Amino acid sequence: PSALAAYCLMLGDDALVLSHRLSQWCSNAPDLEIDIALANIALDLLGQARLLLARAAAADPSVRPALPAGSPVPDEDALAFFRDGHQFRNVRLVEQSSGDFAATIVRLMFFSCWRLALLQRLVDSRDPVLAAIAAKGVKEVAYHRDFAGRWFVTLADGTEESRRRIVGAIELIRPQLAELFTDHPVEAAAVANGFGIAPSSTAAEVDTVVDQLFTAATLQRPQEPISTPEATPSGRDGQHTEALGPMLTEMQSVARAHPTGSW
Amino acid sequence: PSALAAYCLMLGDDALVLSHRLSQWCSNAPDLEIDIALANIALDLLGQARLLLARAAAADPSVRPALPAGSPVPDEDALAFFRDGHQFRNVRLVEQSSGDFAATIVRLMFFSCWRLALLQRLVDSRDPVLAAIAAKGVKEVAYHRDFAGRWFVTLADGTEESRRRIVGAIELIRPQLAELFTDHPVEAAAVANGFGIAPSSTAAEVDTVVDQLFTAATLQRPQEPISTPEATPSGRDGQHTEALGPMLTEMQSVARAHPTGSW
Amino acid sequence: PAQTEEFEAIIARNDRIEPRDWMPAAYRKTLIRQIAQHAHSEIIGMQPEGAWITRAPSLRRKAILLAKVQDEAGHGLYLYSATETLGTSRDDLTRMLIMGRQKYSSIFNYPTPSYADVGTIGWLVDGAAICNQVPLCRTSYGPYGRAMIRICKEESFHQRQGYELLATMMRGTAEQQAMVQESVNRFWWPALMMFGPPDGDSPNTAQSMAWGIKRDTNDALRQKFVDMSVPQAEALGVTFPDPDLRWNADRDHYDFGEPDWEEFWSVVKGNGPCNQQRIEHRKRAYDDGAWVREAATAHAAKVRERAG
Amino acid sequence: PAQTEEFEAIIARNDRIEPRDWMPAAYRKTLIRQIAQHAHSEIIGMQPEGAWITRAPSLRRKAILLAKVQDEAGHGLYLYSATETLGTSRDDLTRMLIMGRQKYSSIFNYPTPSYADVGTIGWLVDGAAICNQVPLCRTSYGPYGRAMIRICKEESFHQRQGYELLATMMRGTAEQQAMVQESVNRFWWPALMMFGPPDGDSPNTAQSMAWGIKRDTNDALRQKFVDMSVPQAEALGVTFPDPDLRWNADRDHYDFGEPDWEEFWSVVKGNGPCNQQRIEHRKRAYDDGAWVREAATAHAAKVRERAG
Repeated sequence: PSALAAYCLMLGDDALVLSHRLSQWCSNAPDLEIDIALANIALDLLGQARLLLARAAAADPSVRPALPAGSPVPDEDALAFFRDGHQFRNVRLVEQSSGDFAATIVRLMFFSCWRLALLQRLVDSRDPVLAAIAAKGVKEVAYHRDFAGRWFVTLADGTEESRRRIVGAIELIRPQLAELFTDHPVEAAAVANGFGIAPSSTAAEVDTVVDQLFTAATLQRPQEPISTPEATPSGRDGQHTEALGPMLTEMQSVARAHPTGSW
Repeated sequence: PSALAAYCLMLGDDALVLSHRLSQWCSNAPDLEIDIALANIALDLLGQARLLLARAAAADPSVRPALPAGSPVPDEDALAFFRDGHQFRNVRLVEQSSGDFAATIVRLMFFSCWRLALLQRLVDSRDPVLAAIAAKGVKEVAYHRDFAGRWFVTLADGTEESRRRIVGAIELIRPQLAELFTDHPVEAAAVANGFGIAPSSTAAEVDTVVDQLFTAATLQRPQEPISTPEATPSGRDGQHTEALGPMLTEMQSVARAHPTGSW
Repeated sequence: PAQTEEFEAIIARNDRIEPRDWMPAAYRKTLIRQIAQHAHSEIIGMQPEGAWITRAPSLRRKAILLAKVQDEAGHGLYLYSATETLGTSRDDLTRMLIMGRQKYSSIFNYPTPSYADVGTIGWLVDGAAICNQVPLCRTSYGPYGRAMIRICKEESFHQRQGYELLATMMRGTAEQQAMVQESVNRFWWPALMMFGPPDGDSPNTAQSMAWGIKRDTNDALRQKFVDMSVPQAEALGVTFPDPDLRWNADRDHYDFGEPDWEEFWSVVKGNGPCNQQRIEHRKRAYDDGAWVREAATAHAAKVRERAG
Repeated sequence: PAQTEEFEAIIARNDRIEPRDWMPAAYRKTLIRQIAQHAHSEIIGMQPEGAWITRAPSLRRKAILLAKVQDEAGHGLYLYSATETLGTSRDDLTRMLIMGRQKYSSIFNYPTPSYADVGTIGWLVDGAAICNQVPLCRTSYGPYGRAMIRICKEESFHQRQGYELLATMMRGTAEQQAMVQESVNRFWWPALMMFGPPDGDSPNTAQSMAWGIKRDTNDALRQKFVDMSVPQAEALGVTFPDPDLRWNADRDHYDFGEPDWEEFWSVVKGNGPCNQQRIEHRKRAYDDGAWVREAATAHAAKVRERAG
């Protein structure tokens, strides 16, 4: 596929998969306000995913999976519901089950700090569609980061149990962070062509923001893996953890049972 | 379908679905001995399901779902993996998520008491295949009942928490029991033709056995729903709870992704 | 006394009772029961549709569904707030719900085994709810009436979205059309039961109407719903599973069969297909979230303390 | 002293040390570490394959897989029993595992994203395990050696089943064939790493061999595994992702490339793709089951008490 399409799939899949994980909180959150907030964030990310997947298909129609003749399935749905796991390009961080609320917050905090830094740079993309998607996304993700940051501090400061859970969640997520800041050849091509961002270029800024949040939470930041290079192939290459397959099976089940259906 | 095929699907689906639920304990049980025992029970029920589904397809090939030409899928797998939820004929009791170990034990206890009573009568079926399947199953299910009964008493007697959980599990399962003892037209036809059993005819015996177990566990038996008639259509009619769909989506995902695959 | 006269005067001139006004204890109790039941219904009602969020067959439908279920959480929030003006707390009411001591609409004890159910719930269940709720916008208790105005607006949006999903599916494959009909078959009678038992078996109606808490009888609302729904079904191309359903030119209304009231009472008493499951789900979410709520409370206290 | 001489004499004549025999503290400690690590590997090893039980694509494969994972639980059980003869308890060792203070085979930190992985684990991972374990049937500690005899018998059964699954898939659709090759590509190098670091980087080997706990060096076993696997791959119709793999007639062995030892140490240190997930899973099962184990203990105590 073209570098632009491949790059849009990466950013789109990140949003789609995390949106799915967050949407699983719906009717399960600790209180109604959190339930509503997490649904909001899931909706924002879903909106970003839809725009990015549509942009990918427009940039290179060959990324659209084959469907039966006469299928009315739009591009965004063909990409979301008819690709297999190894065709997804999201970072592995987003595909894990949400875990408890502490794990959800810690992941959302790291993800939002990182994505905000990316989108802030992406508003200057040479691709006007990407630039517009980024401009819209910046406002949304800034809210996500604030929400996650506020709860990060609240849980770290709250009770012994909530602090223990936050510390455990940080420990669990640690090895999944390096991937966020490792430049993939597609991202390198996107930089070369002026429409994309090297994630490594956001590392210093993200580091600073995360440091501030850890300080506000009076938490010791664990030995930093953000700059550690990834040895093995990553989610960007279609290599995923065991969590993605079952998630996609569920997500795609109705769409795949009716490949010529209208919804 | 013929009454014999329909009847075999009922008994086969009960075993298949409960086997699936029990198999989800694998690597998750409270200790290794329980892990091994639950896998054993799941394997026994899976074996019963395979024989019963094969018998259904042999009795009436029209129950076999259509598959692409040249598909090497055997009858038992066509029935297990290529029927939709509304074509499954299991009682709704077996399709719920297992819940905690107490809920698993309480369900297995009721199910085994009931199925043992059915199979003991079914050894005299006019259908020699059903009679043979029943004869093999009686020994297996007698062990399942003993296992469940032993843990039922252990948990009721153990700690305050285990007793509380057992009581909660009994309360949760109560409304799902009536279906077990309600005769379905297919079962009535099976009785009329001499190859099947009316589940209502097992109620008294099951009642007695369950009473003994409650006495051994020094538990008050809740007001008995066993004889309550079911008003609404049942799992035997293909009307299922929300639990079956996601379970089948998962179970059937690989088989359906490769309808002409060989395994 | 003067208070009672004042109260009855407000009711008589169809004006609103406000939280600071005096009100009879029975009025307050009835209101709390009714609003709490309504709030619980919104919250429990998130489950049957919410189960499909992760399986919605298009991204557009996923967004619509997620936003809708989120709206239900919002409705629950307004309504719990309305009960708080009557001197209760959300936490107390939630505990009453999960201990089975307060009810919610029985419709949510029916399962949603197919995606068409998302549409049917929007069309018929939200439709029936709107018939029940529009009159409540004029209810005598101010905070309740105002919450209902906002809720009804969103509900009719949901109803149109549900109808539109079904209409789209009816233009789709034969399988999709069959899914819609099957779903409508399952939900039609339970939807009719949403208006409550026949007027003769509804002892509280008279008092509630006198207090302006309720504005129409169960049977009148049920008739209105049937009259509204039949032409919509014809436009969709689906039928209702009622052989007695036909136009009666003399009455200028549709005649229709009697719902199975035995089933109704059985579901109300807790023996519906999903009663246990719904309460368990809520209880689990409440219990699992306890540590978060405690942490938030502890953090707020520490912040206040540090602020001196 | 006499004890040491006696011990060394038993070792020298390749006889078994039994639980009642005197043994050096370091021998005991090394054995506990090695057997516990092996037991943990069996238990953790239930996860990557166990995840596919609910998705096995045929009922026959479901039965085979469930029975296999159950066997792994059984192996864990024998091995924990063997460590108990050395004065430990299963519960202590499990706690060491979930606190990350004892290791298990790194191979189980790789994910199993496709059903072909079930076959590949049987063929290559169980195959490598057998190469490692067959010599252990002659290990100097009796209970360990006897457990290994039983385990090796079952493992070779599993290996044949895994190979047979892959062979069946290779006779299937083009998609299935691609799944097999993709899976083999992912598992080949990690399987080679199962024999441990090169002999030069394996400081404990010499002492373990002297004590008869270990019988062959890492590199010797690795060579044996490669020599065994290449013809099997040819028969299957798959290739291994190693450009340096070729027959060397002079050595009468296959030459092969160097595994990525940096990745090996990184995974050992906890940074593999699934380390956290595997330990979390085990910890959750252990924690969630605590009330059951407590109930069983309490019940047994009450029974004893009632018996007087």
